[in-house]
Amino acid sequence: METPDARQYEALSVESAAVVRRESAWQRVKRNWSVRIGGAVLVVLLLVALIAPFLGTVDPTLFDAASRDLLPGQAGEITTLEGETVKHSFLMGSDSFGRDIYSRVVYGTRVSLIVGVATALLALAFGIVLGLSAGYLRWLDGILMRVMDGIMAIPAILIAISLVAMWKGSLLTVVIAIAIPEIPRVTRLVRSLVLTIREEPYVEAALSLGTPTWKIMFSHILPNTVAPLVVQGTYICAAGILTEAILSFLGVGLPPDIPTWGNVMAEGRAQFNEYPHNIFFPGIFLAATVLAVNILGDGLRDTLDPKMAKRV
Amino acid sequence: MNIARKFAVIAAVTASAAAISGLSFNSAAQDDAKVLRIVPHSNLAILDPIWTTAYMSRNHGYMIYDTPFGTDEKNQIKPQMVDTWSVSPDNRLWTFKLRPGLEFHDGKPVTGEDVVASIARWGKRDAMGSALMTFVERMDAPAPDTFRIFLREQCGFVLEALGKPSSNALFIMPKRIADTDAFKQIEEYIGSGPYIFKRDEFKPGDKAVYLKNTKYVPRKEAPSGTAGGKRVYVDRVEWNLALRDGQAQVNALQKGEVDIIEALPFDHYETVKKDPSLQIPKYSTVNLQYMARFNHLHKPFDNVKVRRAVLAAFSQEPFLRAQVGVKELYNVCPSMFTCGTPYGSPAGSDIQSKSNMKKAQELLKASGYDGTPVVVMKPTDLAAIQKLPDVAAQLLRQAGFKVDLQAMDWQTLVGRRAKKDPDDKGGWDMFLTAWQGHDIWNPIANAAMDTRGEQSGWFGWAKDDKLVELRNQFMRETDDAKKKRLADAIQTRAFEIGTHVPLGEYSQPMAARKNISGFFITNGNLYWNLKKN
Amino acid sequence: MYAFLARRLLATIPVLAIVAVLVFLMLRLTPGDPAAILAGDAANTEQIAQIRAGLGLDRPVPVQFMIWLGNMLSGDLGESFYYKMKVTALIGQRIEPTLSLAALTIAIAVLTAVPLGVLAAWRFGGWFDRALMGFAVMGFSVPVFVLAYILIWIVSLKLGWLPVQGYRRIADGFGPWLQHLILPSITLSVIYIALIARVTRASVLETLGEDYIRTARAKGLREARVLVRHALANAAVPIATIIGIGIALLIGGVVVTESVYAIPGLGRLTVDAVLARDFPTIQGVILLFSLFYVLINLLVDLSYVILDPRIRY
Amino acid sequence: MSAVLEVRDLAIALPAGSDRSHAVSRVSFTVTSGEIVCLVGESGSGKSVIAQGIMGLLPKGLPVTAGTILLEGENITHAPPERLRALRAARMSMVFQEPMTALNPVMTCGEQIEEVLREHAALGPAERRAKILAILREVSLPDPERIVAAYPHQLSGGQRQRIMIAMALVLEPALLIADEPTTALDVTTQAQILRLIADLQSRHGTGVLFITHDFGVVAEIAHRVAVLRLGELVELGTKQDVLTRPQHAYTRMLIGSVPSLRPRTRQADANAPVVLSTHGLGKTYRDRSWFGKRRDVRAADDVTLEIRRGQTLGIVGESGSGKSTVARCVVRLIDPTEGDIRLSGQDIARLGAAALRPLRRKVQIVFQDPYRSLNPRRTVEEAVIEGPLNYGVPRREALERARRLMELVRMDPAVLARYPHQFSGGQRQRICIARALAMEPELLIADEAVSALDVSVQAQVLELLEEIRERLSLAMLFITHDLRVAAQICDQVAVMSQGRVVEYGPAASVFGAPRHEYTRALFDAAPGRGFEFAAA
Repeated sequence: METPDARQYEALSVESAAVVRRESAWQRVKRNWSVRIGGAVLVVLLLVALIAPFLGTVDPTLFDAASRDLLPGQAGEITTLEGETVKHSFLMGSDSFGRDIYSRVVYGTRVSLIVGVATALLALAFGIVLGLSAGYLRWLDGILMRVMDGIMAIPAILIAISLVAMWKGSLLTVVIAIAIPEIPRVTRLVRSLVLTIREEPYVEAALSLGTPTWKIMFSHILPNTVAPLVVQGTYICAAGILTEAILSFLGVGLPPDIPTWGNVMAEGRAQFNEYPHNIFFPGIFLAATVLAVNILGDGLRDTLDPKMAKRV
Repeated sequence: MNIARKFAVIAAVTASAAAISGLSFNSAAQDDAKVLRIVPHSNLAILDPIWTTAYMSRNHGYMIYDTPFGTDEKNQIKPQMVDTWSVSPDNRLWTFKLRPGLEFHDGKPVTGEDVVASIARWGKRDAMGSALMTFVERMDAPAPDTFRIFLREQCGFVLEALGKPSSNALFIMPKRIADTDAFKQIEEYIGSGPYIFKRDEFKPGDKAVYLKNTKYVPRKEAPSGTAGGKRVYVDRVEWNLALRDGQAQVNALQKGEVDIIEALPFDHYETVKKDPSLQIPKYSTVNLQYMARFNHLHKPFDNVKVRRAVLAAFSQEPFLRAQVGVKELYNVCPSMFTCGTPYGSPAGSDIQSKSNMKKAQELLKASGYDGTPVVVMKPTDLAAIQKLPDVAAQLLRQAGFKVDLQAMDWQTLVGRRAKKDPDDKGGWDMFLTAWQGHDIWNPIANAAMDTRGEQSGWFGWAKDDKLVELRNQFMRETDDAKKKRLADAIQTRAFEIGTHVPLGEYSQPMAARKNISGFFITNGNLYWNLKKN
Repeated sequence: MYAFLARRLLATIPVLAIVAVLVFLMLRLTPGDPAAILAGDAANTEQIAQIRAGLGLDRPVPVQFMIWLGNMLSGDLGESFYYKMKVTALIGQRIEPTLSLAALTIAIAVLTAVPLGVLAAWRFGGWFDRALMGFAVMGFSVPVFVLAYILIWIVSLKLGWLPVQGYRRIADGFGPWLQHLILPSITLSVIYIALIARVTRASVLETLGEDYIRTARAKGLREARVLVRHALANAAVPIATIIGIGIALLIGGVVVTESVYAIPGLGRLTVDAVLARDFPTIQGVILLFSLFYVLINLLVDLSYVILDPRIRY
Repeated sequence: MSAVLEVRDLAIALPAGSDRSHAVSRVSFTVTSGEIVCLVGESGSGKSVIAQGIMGLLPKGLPVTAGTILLEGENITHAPPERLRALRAARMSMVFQEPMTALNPVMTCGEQIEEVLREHAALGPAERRAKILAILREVSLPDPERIVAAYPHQLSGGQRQRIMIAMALVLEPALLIADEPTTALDVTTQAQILRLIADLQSRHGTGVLFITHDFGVVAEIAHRVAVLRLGELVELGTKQDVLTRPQHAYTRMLIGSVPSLRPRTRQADANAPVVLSTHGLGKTYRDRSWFGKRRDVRAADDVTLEIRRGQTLGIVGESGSGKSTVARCVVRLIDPTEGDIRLSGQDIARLGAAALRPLRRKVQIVFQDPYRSLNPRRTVEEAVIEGPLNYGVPRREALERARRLMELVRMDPAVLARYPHQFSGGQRQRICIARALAMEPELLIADEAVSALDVSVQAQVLELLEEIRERLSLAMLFITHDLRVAAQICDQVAVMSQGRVVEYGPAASVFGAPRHEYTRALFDAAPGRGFEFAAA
């Protein structure tokens, strides 16, 4: 009886492994429609933010009482800082100061994007450090997580309101105030990831290979937390943009002369019935941005970290 | 289940269904015609109108307290609780007799002793009151219906002080309450005024309720300002303290959920005017004044030349147009005192009224201004003055200043303006505010003209001995013509040294449902004489 | 079980203590002077100093903390600087509107979101699923105040169905209460419908892939029963968790909603207190919210025992 | 004997983009009543897809594209969902592999059986209850009253599978499909369940389609055997024919890969130096909580073993016997609570992390799950050279070593640049072995290292391990639950049960003449023990 060549079948089982073979994460991300749409909208917004001065805008803080409450598309005039009065077409109308809402909305893109991204980065940076520490240094875990529980127990918006109200409202304070309540959430996520990943056989293998703890943390554990963290980051970013708007709306956000969507809406709300465009245009931009970030996040989640769906 | 109960259940279900669908909208409101629902201009927090100058507390005071004198719509002092009075020939002894029938809400009669105690407490808190107290030797109550004031020397503003219409008005409280330390808040709210405070229904930040004081005996005269008869035609007044969003206020008024909006946001003036179910009653002849105040302690506004450059830059029109917007609601007024009141005059105002941006730029160049940024504080939560700082910042920038516009809520601003520290330690250089006409209409009341440096009663701490001297003369003067001349001199000096910048006058519109009648000139927010049909 | 309960209740103490310290420090180490605010417009510096002393604010921060802590342990949250009222009394006045709003919101959200989420999972990838998920992302993205204005404008002003603002106590009748609350609750519930529907969908989707669903189908059960008794019942724990988180997050939404609809609840109280630097009130409200959060978490944990027999404490 | 199930030319498509167009194609077979047909195949052969196709439970992406399925003569290939639903449980039932996950964890067992009755039979509550108790008794569950109220997690794996079987058979269907029903069970439980299925089947005359990958099980239970390979039926015949006279090369290869239960005889050098010895090794897990009762779990107790150079010690036992705990203690992934572990004479049981580091090199481990043993974010190269780099080997040298090792484990060194997800399970296991060998260890621990692999791949990996042990004179600690595997690779065998070593000795004597009762039970339970497979 001839001896079947086992090796020939090993080749076969390699092929059948191809059924479950996964494309690289990046390929999957690139093919995902949510990522494509969300990403495209964000790229457009980023461009708008970058080239804001060249989009037919004027200085968003300039106002002219003669051009109060113009409807979208109306022409009016605006006085520059040098004292010159120039003709200007108010694409999205003007507010009750006589400021150009179009310019404010376009420039507001900058602030919103900065707030969103900075908040996410700040929360992630602190969350990663704290989460890694809690996950790896068991003696620190108890006390650190209790403090995190404490922060989580305080409603996020109240922390933000209190901090912004008490410090001087500036970009930095707003970002910090929005980021602080997010830190415990990131910390918990990182910690739980660390606790899961450190039980993975490949981490145990690294341990038996004599890999030092810090190296295990940075080359085995941290890279495997990236996907969920990127996803989490997008959600924080979206939440940050919204929270900034809410803070501005409540009057404890960035100084009102800084054009942010929240500020434009907060000022416009007093005349919502008569001049809904004051809220409408920044509202559209805000919703579109948050939507894009959320969609991007969902796409990333579906491709990078499908198990995360339940965590939201 | 018996038939009756079944019926009750069906009725209840139907009723609640109807209620939800919005058909029986006001079914819950009890006796709507007898309840006046008012949205005040701000939140009522402090119930002691002597302890604070807050206008909300003053308005609350007028609801439940009475005053010895009132100021009528022509700014004349008229007796209110006082029936008759006399002055000794040397002008040093004033004797007052109370009118009969005055009674506190706890049923006790109002006596001279109550008045004396109330004056004493008020004299420790109120600016004008404490000015009066520097003249007072002693007070007493020789009879239950009489009180007397003995002066060290003659004083020109005894009645003006006792009948002062605005904060802190002299509200008369029972002696036991008036004996409270002037720096502690009172804890019982018993007055002799036209309304009784319903304390158990008071919910700070939600609502305050006042019931008609059926035992109140109004004066015979027609109501005028804080003087005249305080007749009440409703059973109950409710202040809605929760409704603070301007749009929501107007929505509620249009839907009839409230009857009066005390301070209608300018943005909604046209809407309300156009709405046939609403009215904008005239209630004031005296306008409010906007004002920019310097901090005289620190750079750059410790330099008079810099301050005068600002005076030149701040023409009033841009402020008024941006903040008020509605032409019929504002007017340029070159006086530091309220235009249309006795001391209103353009004396010395050329630096501001006849100036322009070019002049301002030149003045600033000549002043030696070194580019120190000007910290302008901007409140974000007071619609009535919110836009002024932005205008100020833009004008200052155009004049050549560096400006640091810092936004904060009004409460923070109030806290911060009390700080004498320099900018880098949390201080400030300029804030903008609004005054009711009566609070600034003469040199004594006008706190911005107190130039005793760090002893001044008001933030900004202007220092000028010459002005202090002029003001002292004014206090002692009793002759009206001389007083007028002194007032002109004081204003001229104030413009010279740039104590502050008056930014024009406006009238704060009030909005009401058409079915409310009986509005009169109050120069404030007084809620008697109103009928609801 | 009781041991667990006792342990969890004990574990809330350090959390609340940390909240207390954090809040206290946050308030005392930031600028803003309650005394100056209280003193009013015309007060001078000396008067402000006097008020400050009267409030005990001139003492060192640790001393202030110990006093406050001592009072708090005896159930006294202190007296509001601003309103001159016991903070407990103040909270007592404001708690009903907030609880009503929160309860109605959660009720609307859960009753809408869970069925929607189950249906979306069942029709995974279909038009209903896409529509619901689209709505869910939108729900996350529209600021609650914008939604509020739009709803007021349409429902109250144009259609005239509901009042535009205000709150009626439930003691004044169920009808008016509901009438005033329904619009704010719908406004606020949108984001929670989005949140809960997403999680329900994801959890049910996951359970639908489980072996026991295959078993249930192999048993020839009706689809409805498979969905409810097998898929949803097993997805209940994450749904309960997210409802718990939702209730905790609700507080933030309540602040804004109460502002727009002029509802005199705890959210408004907090904003007002923050603006007035009314330290005792802020501390009291935040502690209350934290306690609430901790208790909700505890309730959620306890609900696991009912929802999943495998969980025993 | 009528055909209960007839499958003709069945083809089920795979979604576009898969590596082949059909999950199964041209599959035909029948199951007659009273007959057990075994469907055998390796992973990916399509055997479960056929089962789902018959039940009408195929996911949307896998449609039946050709052929017919007849259940008791009725064509159900494209029957409407309502009809299929009515047939399920009533005429055809299915039992699944994983009894833990196949039962709804939040419903009591009674409810889950009752559901079937409610759905398909018009019975009153009392009748339903009587029927439930009867079927529970029939599947030999003790104390049915208690079981009815119990949740699945409160039962053992075997009991759960009995519940599944009870649920499937309560309505006496004509066809029972059993999809790997014993794979997740311990060998002794497996034997009981197999016996139960055979019993019930013969008692009720049910036709059974039994799906498995395990030829031992086939030998134990089948009447007829169908062999699947990549979706195609390569061989169909009686048990005797297929197992002893396989016709197709693939079948021959598969059967040849089944390790024999007879231990391989190899002369072990009794004087080879001892690489590792444990003495009185114990590990107690302590469940501490503030108020709860303190519970101690003794995972390993008084384990005394030794491994000599060039020899393989096998630890055999069922799940929970403590065999992995011993392995992990030896690698010091966990800290033993008592006893000592001597590595080349030095006790490492209590060494601190720093002192342990130089010694870690000497002991390397290969884990069970090839999919989780490699960091998905690092290339094969990084994985293999990580250890040497940690011990100061220059990168170039480490790379060189990695290339040599790839050849040693019979893989192309070019794959070093790739990521783990590009490899099959068997290949990954080879990479893991290379990674361990890169450390030039003295002791290699294989913790169920071949359990997750298909039998053909398993044979190759075993062969590889054997070769490496020989070539490098490695000492090897081989943890397995599979007696056949142990018989093939071990010189010494330790049988563990409940944390203790119950029998320990040379493989030949343990397998030849087991002394301990437990060992004997274990051997008795080994499926197909009495069956002589065609030799490879």
